[in-house]
Amino acid sequence: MFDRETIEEIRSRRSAWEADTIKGNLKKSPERRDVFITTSSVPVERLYTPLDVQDWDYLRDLGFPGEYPFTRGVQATMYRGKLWTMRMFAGFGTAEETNARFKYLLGHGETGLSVAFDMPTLYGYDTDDAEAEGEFGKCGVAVSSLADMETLFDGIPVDKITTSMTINGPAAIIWAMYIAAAEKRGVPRAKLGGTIQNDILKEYIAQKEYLFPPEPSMRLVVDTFEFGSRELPLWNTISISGYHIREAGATAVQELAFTLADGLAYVQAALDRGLGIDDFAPRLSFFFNAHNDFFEEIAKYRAARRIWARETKERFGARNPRSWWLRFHTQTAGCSLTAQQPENNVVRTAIQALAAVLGGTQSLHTNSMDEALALPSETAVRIALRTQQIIAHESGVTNTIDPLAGSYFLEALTNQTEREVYDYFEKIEKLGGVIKAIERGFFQRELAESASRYQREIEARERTIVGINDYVTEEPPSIPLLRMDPEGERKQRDRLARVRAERDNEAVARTLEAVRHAAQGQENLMPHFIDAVKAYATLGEICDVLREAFGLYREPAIW
Amino acid sequence: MPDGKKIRVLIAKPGLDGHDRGAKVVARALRDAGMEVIYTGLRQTPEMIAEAALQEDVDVVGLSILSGAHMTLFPRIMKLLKDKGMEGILVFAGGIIPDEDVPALKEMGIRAIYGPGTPTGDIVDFLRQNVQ
Amino acid sequence: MEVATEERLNKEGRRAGPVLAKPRYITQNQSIGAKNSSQAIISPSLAESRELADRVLAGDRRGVARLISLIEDDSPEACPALALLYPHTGRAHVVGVTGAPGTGKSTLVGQLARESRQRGLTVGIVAVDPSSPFSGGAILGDRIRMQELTGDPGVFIRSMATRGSLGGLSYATGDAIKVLDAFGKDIIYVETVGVGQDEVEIAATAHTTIVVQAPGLGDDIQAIKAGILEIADILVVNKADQEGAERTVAALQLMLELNHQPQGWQPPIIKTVAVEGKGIEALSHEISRHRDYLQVSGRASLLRQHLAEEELWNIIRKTLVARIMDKLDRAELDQLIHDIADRRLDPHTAANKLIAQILE
Amino acid sequence: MAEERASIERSKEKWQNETLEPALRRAPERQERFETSSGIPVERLYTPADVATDYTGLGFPGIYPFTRGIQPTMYRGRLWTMRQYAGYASAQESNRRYRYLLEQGQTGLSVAFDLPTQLGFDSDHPLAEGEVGKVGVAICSLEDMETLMEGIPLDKVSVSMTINATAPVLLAMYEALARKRGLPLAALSGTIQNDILKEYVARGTYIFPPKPSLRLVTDVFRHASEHLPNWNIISISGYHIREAGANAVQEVAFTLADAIAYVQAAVDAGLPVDSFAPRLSFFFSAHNNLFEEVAKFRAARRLWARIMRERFKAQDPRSWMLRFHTQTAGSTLTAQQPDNNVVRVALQALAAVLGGTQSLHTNSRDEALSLPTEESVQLALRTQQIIAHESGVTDTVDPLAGSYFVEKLTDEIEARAGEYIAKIDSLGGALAAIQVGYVQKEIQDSAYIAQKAVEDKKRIVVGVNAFTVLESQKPQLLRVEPAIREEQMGRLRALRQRRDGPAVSESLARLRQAASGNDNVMSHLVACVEAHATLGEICDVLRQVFGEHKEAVVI
Repeated sequence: MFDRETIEEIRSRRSAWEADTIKGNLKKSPERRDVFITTSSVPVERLYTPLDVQDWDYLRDLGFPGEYPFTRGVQATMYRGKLWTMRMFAGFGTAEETNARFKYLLGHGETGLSVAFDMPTLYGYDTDDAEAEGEFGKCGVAVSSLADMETLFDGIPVDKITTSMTINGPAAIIWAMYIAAAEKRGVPRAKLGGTIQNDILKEYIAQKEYLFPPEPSMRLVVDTFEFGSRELPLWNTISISGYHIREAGATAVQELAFTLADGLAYVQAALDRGLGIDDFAPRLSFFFNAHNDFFEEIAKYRAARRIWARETKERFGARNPRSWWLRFHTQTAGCSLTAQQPENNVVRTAIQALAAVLGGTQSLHTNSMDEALALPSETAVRIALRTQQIIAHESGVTNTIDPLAGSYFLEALTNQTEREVYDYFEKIEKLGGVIKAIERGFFQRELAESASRYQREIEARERTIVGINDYVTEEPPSIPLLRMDPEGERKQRDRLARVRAERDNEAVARTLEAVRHAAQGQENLMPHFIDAVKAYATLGEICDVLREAFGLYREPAIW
Repeated sequence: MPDGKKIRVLIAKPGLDGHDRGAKVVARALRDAGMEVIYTGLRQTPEMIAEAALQEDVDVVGLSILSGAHMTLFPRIMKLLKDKGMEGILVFAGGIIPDEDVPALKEMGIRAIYGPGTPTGDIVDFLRQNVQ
Repeated sequence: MEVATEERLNKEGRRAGPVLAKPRYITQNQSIGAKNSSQAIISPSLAESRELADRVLAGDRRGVARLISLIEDDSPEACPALALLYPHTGRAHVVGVTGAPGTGKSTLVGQLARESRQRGLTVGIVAVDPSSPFSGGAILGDRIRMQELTGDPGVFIRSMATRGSLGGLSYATGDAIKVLDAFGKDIIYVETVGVGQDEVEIAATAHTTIVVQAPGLGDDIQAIKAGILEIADILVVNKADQEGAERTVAALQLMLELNHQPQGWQPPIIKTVAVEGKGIEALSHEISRHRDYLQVSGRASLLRQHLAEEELWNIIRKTLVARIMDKLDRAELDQLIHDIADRRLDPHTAANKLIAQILE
Repeated sequence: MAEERASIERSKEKWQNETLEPALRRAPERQERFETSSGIPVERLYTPADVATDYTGLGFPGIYPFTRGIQPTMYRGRLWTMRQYAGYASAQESNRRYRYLLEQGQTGLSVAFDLPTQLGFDSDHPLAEGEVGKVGVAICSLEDMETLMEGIPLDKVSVSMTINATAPVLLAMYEALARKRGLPLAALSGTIQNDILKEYVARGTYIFPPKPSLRLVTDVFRHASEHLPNWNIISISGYHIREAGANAVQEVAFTLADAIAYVQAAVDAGLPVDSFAPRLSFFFSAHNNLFEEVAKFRAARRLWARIMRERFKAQDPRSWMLRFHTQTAGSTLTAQQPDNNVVRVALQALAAVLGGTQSLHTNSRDEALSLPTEESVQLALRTQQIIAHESGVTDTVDPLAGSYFVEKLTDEIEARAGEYIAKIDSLGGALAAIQVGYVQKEIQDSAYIAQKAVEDKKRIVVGVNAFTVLESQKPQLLRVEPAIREEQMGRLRALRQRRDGPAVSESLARLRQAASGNDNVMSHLVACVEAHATLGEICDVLRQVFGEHKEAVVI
């Protein structure tokens, strides 16, 4: 941005500053640390000036919002046009309880729903399965059959809101239930908007909630791509998720590198199936974490957009600009919350949410302060939602696009993040791609290393976490926590029993058989899932069929 | 209300607190709503407020206080107004007044209490509806 | 002095215009204006009016306050009460204080009132502030400067809004002064709006008119040119401790010399620093001296006659306009206005036609 | 360079035609016009074409013009001072709170005084009824000051006192206390607000007319430059100006205009500029509009450096430095859903830190309801600690430098504030502008515009004009016992009986003499408080000599 002459002048003045001002000052009062690092342990310099971005080209590296390479955002007007979707992840206990929470959130100004499912559902088991013992409703809502899905969305206008569902292994089946429930209410599938997470690769890397081996899992994912591009043009068929990778201990760079690598692997798989890139790429979406390190996070989102645009355009030859867009949902970092002094979490969440917004997120979940203690209470959720609203309406940061662009520090950090992501790409390539790298435990090892380094830094007090290793207080937390309906599990079991008793069991057997047949062949499974759920075949029953057809996955032991 | 009748309001700041932003914003809003506002300034004693209300023959007295001295000063103002035969006057208050004090204040005849963030339109409407 | 009074009358005579030029105000009050004049004698609220007048005469401050409000609101009880009070008026000395905004009029009036109290006089104060031409509302802030007087039972302060009047006072100011006069106040200070444009009305209301100037408020000469100087019985340069005070005094002196009258009252120039109470005694002394002059020279009774005539015509004008507005057929009026605007009819002919119609 | 800018401009035009226009046709923006709180237009997009092409306006931290901060290493060297304003009820109660805060990791004290103390009335004055201990601690005598600071090492903790009209008296008490403890005065560090001009404009706690008030201010300057070398002799405060309704530009402009008046007054009184200018400090608000606030702090630093160097010809670089304390904006807190205030405060505090503040007070969430509880104060303090230790924003100096938007806003605020200062100069300086009500009028107009914007929902305040809820939960509030005044009166009575009456009278007589003449009153004040004359007695003497001020009528 500066001509040679100015750069030279800045350089010489900078040297003078170091000699005249800094040297003496450091002797008099040294800095707090010898080395300053980001949350991801990237070194941070004392001062950034135009010298740090001198090889940089505005038009090439930043450009304009809504245009390649989208560093400044995917929409031409960004939040001046439309604010991000405020989407609070919610779900616990029975479908009835979660339905009430959804209505509460919509009543308080939330603009999209986000469903959390309980552990048995995530693993494809019904509530009455022996494997589900003790897990009902703990970290999300239980959905075993179409009847549960109908209850979950009772009274909610599914044609007007968008729904995001955090589900991976059985994503296609849950999606089928959503489509079936909507169609039963007369809403055509083409009008449905929303997202299924459906990101199985990160399950192998981080979250570990997989059902089948990678290959058939990838096939299910591509089935949804194909089905979605034909029948549900408004649906995001995948949310390629860095969030859980980050929560598992990744650094910001790792989060980004591994997520984008996963994304590229999905694209490749779909191309291998014979899909045209511009048919499905516009419906890919991403999901990132917003962690503590404010500028590092913003740089991460900006780098992510630039890299994805370049890869889809240059590597895969996508023509539709929408295929180049990296659209993403963000959630503030659950792992940064502390059980100690839970109200401090409101502050953390606010700063993290701000980073997401300054990074140009398309939707956002803000964690509730009590999430390190229990499922969030209504009041806690409301404060979390208010956090977004205050940023949106009071802070003024939504009134211009990409307000931090040009900051020497941020641009340098963005460039650096991008470079390091490409270093990881290279490594993964060398290992033979994502699935090979998973099988060889590469990601798992990387994460374990980062996580233990972070922990070590906290224990050595190189890093201060307020209320954990400093500013500790005695008093126990005194915030009111959520209590679930103790009768919930019984109600859910009763409903499931009723479904099994009242449904046409012949139709169930027939549709399940069709699923089995399709699974063994090459056919797209989605239409068969929809038929089966409409007949009230349960999630567990369908997954059992698939488990038989696909087999189970066992993780390699990595140390 | 006859044609020529204007609502006259005394806006006063009892006590020693000098933050008059709220009082002045309310005064302007009432002015813009067509009322005549007598503004008496800072550091008014209860005696000064009651006497000014009398001389100005106001329909309404608005009190603004942020220091927390309301439970001492408001009862005295209300008593003085009554002593001077102005119990019919409409009194409202604004400022930092904890909810738990509100019942006692209403009990002594303060008709409305407006906390921070009250739209001035609410006050205007309230006065229009309640001044005979 | 005679000449000066004559001038006032002429000025006032020309001032008939603005009253007519405010049809909105008149329209707003037309019915009440009519009631005031025609129903005064047969008002059913006569008993109420009598009670009010009695309260004023008995020294009831709340009664005074109430009656002034009724006057301001053009309530039917006001006129009979004023009629009852009228024989008890005429004793107070009315001092008008005018000058541009920022000259320190309120502080000056506050200090003068305090000085009067120290001399054992009872004081009435009428402070006028402008009504908003948009909302009709007003913020009346003159009491701020007179805070410590509020507790003094010998002082009665009343704030008034102009309510559409343009001359620096409100239509009700004159009657409010009468109420305070009947109430027994020895001296009544009237502070005008001070917009600096058209402040001459005070001279048709007060016995002694003080024009306040202050240094550093822009072009001194401009204010003097506006003609306000000619109504001054006393000139005050307030904030005399500020830079430029001497220049203001010199400019005033020059203007006085240019305007020099060979005989009669010579307006003195008094320097004050009202916030510090400086020069107030001297000013107070000049007010007394002017009052004595009016008595001794016989100007007082002449002035009373002029003020009476002035007031009478004002009431007639106001009432007539109100009654004309009352009788007018709106549609017919609109048609006339239309015709005038389209040059089908000249305004003089139209006005004559209307008046003739109504006087029939 | 010029070529590059031109090429960016061309590309921008192309973008507008090909990308933006179709997007706007599909969906218009949320508002037709976007602007900051000061009415500065906020453009859709800032590019390199919007900012200066030379770097001299930025420079380097620790050197002129200090846009990037006054210390070369900023928060890498030392974090800002976390200083929670506190004080209520009796000296004893406040002392307990101070010790609590120091234990919680606070790094400086900030004393709030009650209104009678601020206005020079003892607790037993009739006007003090209902006010004693309400908005701060009541300090009537040296004894109270001793109780207030008991067990607190004055040579280790920096103490800030929010006191203005009676600042010289309270400073005298503090100094007398240090002498009593045998501490060298050079060991004392702290700040006395001592900013009387903004009292006439915004806060209303003045006693004397402006001229004698300014003389008291310069008396403090002179006294401190001779005896208290590490004391900040004034904290020129935009905070209250902002709270009274000013916008960001006005806050900078009116505060710096006040500062110019103080410097001029001191120079006129014969003090060499470099003898006191390094001890001037500032106090700003951190309001909602994040980037405007950051830009405001940066612009203020640059403006002040230029004013001091060019206008007052200061030679000492420390005279050019604008050091400031920040408090998050109390007026943005809502009584509705008080927990939302935690979020506001966090964002505002972040702005202060990104703007390079030297110390910070974060408001407690319940302050729109009453005095803050201990839990709320702790959370407010934790907010600062999280920003300091977890967010990473403290690890490099002036991280936003270079941002087209922030740099443009910085330039814009500097220019607009400069225009205001020129206007005030033309009116004869800050004092004259205050006396004619110019400053007050400007502020009130802004306050009214802001209020209307909220009522017309042009500005959203979460929980107030949007996203409201019916609230049932009432937070725990702190209340001051009404008995406080009785106790305080008892102590005063006892003191008046105990002390040496003739010595008190004599010291007050000397003070009267000094105040009537040109002597520096400070040493006389110290003598008065050492003789246990009370604050009220001292101020009565000064009132008799100086007179009292009446506010200007400006609405």
